[in-house]
Amino acid sequence: MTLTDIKTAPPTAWFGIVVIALYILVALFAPLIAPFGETEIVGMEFEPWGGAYPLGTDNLGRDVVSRLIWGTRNSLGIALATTALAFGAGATLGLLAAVTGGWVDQILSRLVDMLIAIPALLFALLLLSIYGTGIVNLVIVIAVIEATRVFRLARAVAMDVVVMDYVEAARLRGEGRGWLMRREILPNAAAPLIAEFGLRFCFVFLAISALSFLGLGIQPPTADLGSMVRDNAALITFGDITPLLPAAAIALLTVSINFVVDWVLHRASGLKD
Amino acid sequence: MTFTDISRRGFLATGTAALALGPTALRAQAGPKRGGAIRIGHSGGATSDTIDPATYAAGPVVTAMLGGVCNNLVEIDAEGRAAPELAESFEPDAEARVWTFKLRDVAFSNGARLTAADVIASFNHHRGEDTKSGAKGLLDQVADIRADGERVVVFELTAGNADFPFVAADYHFVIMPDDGSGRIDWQAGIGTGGYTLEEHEPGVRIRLKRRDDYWKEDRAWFDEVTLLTINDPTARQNALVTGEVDIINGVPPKTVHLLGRRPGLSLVEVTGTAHYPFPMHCDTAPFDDVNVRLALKHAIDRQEMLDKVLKGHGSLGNDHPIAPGNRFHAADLEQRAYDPDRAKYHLKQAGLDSLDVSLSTSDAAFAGAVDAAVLFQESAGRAGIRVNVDRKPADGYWSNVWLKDSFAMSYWNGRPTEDWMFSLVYADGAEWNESRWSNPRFNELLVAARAELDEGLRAEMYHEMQALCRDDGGSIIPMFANYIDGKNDRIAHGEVASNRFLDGWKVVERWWAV
Amino acid sequence: MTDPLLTIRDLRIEGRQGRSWTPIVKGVDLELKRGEILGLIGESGAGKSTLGLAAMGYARDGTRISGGSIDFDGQDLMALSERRRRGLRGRRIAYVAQSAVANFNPAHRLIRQFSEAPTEIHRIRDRDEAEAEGRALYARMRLPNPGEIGFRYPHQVSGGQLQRAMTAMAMSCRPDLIIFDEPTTALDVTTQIEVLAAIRDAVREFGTSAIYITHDLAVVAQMADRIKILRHGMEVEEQPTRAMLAAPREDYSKSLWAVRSHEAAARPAPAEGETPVLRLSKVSAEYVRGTRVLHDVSFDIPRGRTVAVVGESGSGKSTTARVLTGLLPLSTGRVELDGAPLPDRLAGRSKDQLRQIQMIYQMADTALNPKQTIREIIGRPLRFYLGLRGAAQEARIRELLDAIELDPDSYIDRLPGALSGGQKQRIGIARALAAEPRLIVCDEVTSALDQLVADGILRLLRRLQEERGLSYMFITHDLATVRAIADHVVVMQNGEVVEQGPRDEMFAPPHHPYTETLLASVPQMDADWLDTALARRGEN
Amino acid sequence: MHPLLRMTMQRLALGLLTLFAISLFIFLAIELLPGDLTEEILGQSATPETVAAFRRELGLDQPAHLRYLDWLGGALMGDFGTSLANGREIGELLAARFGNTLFLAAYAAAISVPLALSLGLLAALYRGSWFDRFVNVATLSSISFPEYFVAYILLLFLSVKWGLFPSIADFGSGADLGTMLYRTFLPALTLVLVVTAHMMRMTRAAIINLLAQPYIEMARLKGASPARVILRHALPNALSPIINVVALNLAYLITGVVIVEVVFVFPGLGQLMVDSVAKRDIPVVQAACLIFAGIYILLNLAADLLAIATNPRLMHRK
Repeated sequence: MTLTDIKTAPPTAWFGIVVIALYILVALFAPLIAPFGETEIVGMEFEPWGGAYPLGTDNLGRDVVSRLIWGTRNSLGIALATTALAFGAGATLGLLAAVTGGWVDQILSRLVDMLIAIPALLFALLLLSIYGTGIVNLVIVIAVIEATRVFRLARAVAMDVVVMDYVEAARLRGEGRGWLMRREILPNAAAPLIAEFGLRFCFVFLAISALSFLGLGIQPPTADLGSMVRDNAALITFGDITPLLPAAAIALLTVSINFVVDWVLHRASGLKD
Repeated sequence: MTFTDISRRGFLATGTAALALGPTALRAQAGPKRGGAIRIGHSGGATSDTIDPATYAAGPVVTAMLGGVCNNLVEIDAEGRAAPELAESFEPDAEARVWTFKLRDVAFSNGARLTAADVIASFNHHRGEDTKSGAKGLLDQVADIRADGERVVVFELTAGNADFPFVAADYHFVIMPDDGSGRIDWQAGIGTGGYTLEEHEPGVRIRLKRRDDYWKEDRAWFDEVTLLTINDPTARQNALVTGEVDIINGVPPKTVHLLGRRPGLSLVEVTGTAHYPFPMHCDTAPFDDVNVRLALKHAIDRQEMLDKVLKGHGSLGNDHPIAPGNRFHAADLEQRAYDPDRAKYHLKQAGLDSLDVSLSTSDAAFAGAVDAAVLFQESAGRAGIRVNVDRKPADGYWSNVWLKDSFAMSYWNGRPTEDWMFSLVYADGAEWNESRWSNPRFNELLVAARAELDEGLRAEMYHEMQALCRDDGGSIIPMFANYIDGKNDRIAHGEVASNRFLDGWKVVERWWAV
Repeated sequence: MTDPLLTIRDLRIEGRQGRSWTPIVKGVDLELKRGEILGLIGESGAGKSTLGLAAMGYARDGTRISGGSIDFDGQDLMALSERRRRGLRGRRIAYVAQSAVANFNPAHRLIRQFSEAPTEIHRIRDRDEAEAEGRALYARMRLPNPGEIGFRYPHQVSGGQLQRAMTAMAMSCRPDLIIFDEPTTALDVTTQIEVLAAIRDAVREFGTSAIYITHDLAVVAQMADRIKILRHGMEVEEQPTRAMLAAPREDYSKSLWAVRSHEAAARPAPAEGETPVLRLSKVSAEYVRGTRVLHDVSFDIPRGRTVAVVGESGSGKSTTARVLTGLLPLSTGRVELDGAPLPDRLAGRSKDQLRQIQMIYQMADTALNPKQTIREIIGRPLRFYLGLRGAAQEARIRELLDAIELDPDSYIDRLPGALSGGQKQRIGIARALAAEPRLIVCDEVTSALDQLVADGILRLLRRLQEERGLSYMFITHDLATVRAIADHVVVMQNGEVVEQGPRDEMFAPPHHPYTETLLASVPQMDADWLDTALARRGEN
Repeated sequence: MHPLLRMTMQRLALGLLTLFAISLFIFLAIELLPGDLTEEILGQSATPETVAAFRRELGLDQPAHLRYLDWLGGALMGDFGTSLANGREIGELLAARFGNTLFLAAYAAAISVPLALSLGLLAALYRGSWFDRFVNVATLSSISFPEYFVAYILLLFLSVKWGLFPSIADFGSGADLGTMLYRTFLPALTLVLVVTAHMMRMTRAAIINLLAQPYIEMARLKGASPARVILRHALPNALSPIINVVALNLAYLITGVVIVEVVFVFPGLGQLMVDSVAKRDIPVVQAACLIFAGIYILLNLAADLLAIATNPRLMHRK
């Protein structure tokens, strides 16, 4: 993707890119931007909007703006790490299966079939119950689950590339598996994989927040957008919209990513309508 | 608002108190009447629930079985006293070691008459090698149970216990019929209570139907009661707000102020015995130094914690487990307050400049435990004590963290008597002595007070024990939580018992529809 | 009936590139009388298909008709509403596309697709009527089993038959005008002749006007009354067919004529007893156990010579290439490289053995990794086989680009996407040359290219062969290509070699019957060739 | 039909193998869980003696491999055993829950599948129009919100504020269909919002992907209207990916709705499984997992068979 590509992007994609960039900036510079610390108690609980606390304080008297900023940083970081891990593993194995074929492909594919047949959320629940609910475990467990989906896509995309003559040419040259995967197939499978990365990221984001909802996700006092919604969801019944804010933050990011993904996929499909 | 000066009786707080002058309250005073099919949204139900008394835990099963389908020998009344239920009367001997219970002549829902054999089978269900009962420990003090004719049961204890009737009121000890072989057939769900069990879908719903021939004439008013398991606090609250259910237990503290303000709804709030200890292992450094324990006890801001974690719906704790509602609560014991300087002073006494401790916590301990830990971290920080909040998995918290980590958070629903509470958690060698505290004077007093039948003397003894706990004990007990239930105006009730939620889990029997 | 059926004046069509529009057709005039067939000739990119579609008032997505007028039977197509134009399409103007396989909807039976236009879209016939007509047209198009074939799905019918079924479909509403867009290009020569005959008969029978678009002069010569040559979206010249064949006026037209007759000079046969670069002895192979695709194939590829392997699709040409490159293990027989046996599996071959045999592919598009620059593509074998890096590698890349007649400075950093088809094919050649091989396997390397471009590639290959002493195994189905490059010809059918020998002997009688059919099916630059060829077939 | 039948048999056999692998996997996973059923049920009140007694009663003192083989033997005979926690027949325990889950899934599917397909087709037909954009942005947003959040918002407006629908979905036993539909409307609607977007987008994409196909152009050149092009020419060829995504979403409706069950207090299979994991009730987890996995495998198989049945290339060999 070059700069000129971005220039010709439709407004929705532009919107998405700008929003994502903003989130990344907020995440990177959270310590500088956030007025208060992540768990710092600065005032009374549930202070109203305005004044020193533009969005008020939460149930413990922590500044909501600061919590949102830290929450963005944590959620983004964790989701990103998870997605990256899922991709590292899933894409590598997917490409390997496509390039190698034979029993390697069979074993990997059957294993993935099995794992996919277990509902993701319940699977996560099971694994998190086994290994405990730390952030590291959360990242690994979701990464494993998502990796199975990435594997399928990577394998399918790579299968389309593997039949290309230039891959055969490289094989005939005597190139090793690593070269085939890295240099011949990966660059040509990149567009759908990048798009998938965006989608997977959204799934991971939502999955973590769903697990937080069930009490197995990110544990307090770590600020996290998903658990912030859950913590204060009961307020919604009484017309307090503060819990909407982290949910809106989640939705805004996922919508933006989806816009960009749409555009990437559209470009990759070569459809011009 | 503080609750330190409330009477030991059940305390009806804001919600109902505020509405006491309203029309609903007036109607409520018109007296109970029969009828109505009501629904209760209840927390704590699970698909694994059974109606086996051995595995009872707080949840809809207990509310249904204890308060609806079955009776105990003894019940705890709204005044916090042990009142005869299936027992017509009970008498101790002079040492409070042998207790004789005379039974009423009442019928089970299958028509059989209650006999001593049923009582013995019901208690034996929790005794012996093979029982899996959570109440097994409670009956370790029972050396023998025997019948003295059809309607008399004699409990022979290993040592005197003036509070034994309270033990008999424990929710595990519901009386079910003997199947002829000395065991109870709990699957049948038969009891002497005001309702019959019509349907039990574990973790989903329990349906009870009124028995016309119930032996208590002024109890069990509803025609039909459905207990729905609603574990999500928000869903439970919504169910009450939308009229799906008439009563819920465990209103989430976060929104209790909002819920109470809604027209047509009211809160039923009592200061109970539930408390949140932070036990420190007294045999483990640095907590083996009483000055370190005192430093930590002074480094916690109880009022802030009560305000923020319980939204004020509770009362301050004084580092001992005896609730304001207990009979021998030491109300005149000086309330410990947040004092960073005192904390620093005690640190110095312990020869320390600063202190780093790790506090294990999880919301499995109690709702808001992690928040409480964070608050403690903040307040202790100002006293020069760094508290590292160590979050543990909720799953397996009670088996892997509690009793094992040297500084962890815990939860006790409390017990109706001082002796019970102290014996269970603070006595030397008690299985659940979570702070591994061993104070010879305390243990001496515990045994003496147990068998003492003179109320005045007992009060003195328990007073001293509370002071010992407070100044030497290993647990920080920052607060007692209120039991907060919610109900709509269709439902009325009399005086509410302060042990546990829902009128001591007797809502089904005691409340009525207007 | 003297007024023209179709009159196009100064037609301009543009295609979108990013946000701007670039011209594709730049002011073309065209006139077609009733019953007349106009041949439209040009290389790819000349704008012939775009023009053909415009005659239906249709512009593809991403293109637009920006000027000029299209008058069909007195109606200005540009002025009509889209709805009215739809009413003409399929009913009065029909279209026959290049690939029938791709243009038949795989989800519906043939007869259903035949009758869709007359019954469901234009509602001019009822279903029974339409289907009866379909059977009649199938018979006229000489389809086997005309009563039954309509109930098949497209994938159940062969390519040549589908092409005829599509022509029948175009005629389902008895249109006044049919646009034939390269209808036989994708077919084998032996099939092509039948399709051509069927199309011509049907068009004549109904007196339908037609525009026949193709890049093959010999084909258009059989079909058209007049021929118009297009280049870069503009008309080069237009003449009646015979006049055009006899005397093309413009240089461009003449160059098209010239490549048809290109023939390589004969070279002496290799010395007796010389070890061939490659020898296949009684090679058999199978994809699925038990079903042989190659039977006892034996031939030699001498040093510095070109062996053409010809045959129709399915004859085993490409399979032979897969066996000798090691992609498909042989089941019996042996392959020798320079007299030494070659391990039959790719994994068993040494780097040097791999280097000796290189391959050039038919589809240059898929043969070059679109994400690698020319430098990377050519540089890799240099580094892989010869260990060249840095400046030495760079110098060799530039040398190779010079050798394939591309300017190193302007091409070395490009991606394949920025090259034309011929240029891509040249890069493929450079990549093969970089390995300094003994033998290059060329798999239909010119069949996807326009004739002039293909001719350039053939000449380049020939020059490189002479400069570097290379051997080629040249897989093709096009006998003109064979004539232009081969020293030795191997004819294959159904996985067997049916005949082989020096090129000139192979083109002179007597022939093996199969070779005879192949030769007879190649269209000639003679307006009467189709008639004579059909007549001769009838005799056999 | 014969190759189809053979494929079905092969896939079923493979499915059974997968189920076996899953059962082993789950069993081992739960074996690794800290604590077991007895400790979980007894909770804070567990003592070594009571735990040991409880284990003896349930046979948990047997070695793990024996318990697995025992379970497997029973499962092969169609007997999934009894719940460790409450001693009830698992078959009976699951049947009611599974029935509820299926009902909710069918309810949501009956609304979302036709809705998604028609929206997808319309969006493809009017691609690039304001309608297309609007539907696109709307569906994108609806999949961008966390599921529980959608649920709470619906609950707030449709139940708490306007009182149109009940906030908890439990319909008791013996309710009539109308009551069931009414009481489960909110969870069904939540699910509809969640799955419709996915199916709709896939339908649209599958159709648009085909629009570059030559036979689509051929249809246009025959004079077919845009609607005919989409419905008659693109749709039949896009069925395979559409069926696939519908199957995936149906599987999700059955297996992935724990959160909706929690929010609306719906007694479905997901809640049962979550409870059982927490309580280490291995036989129930096993059985629930196998049902979920079996559903997934069967739906996938059904999707593949349907895709074959609608694809003449695979249905009618040469």
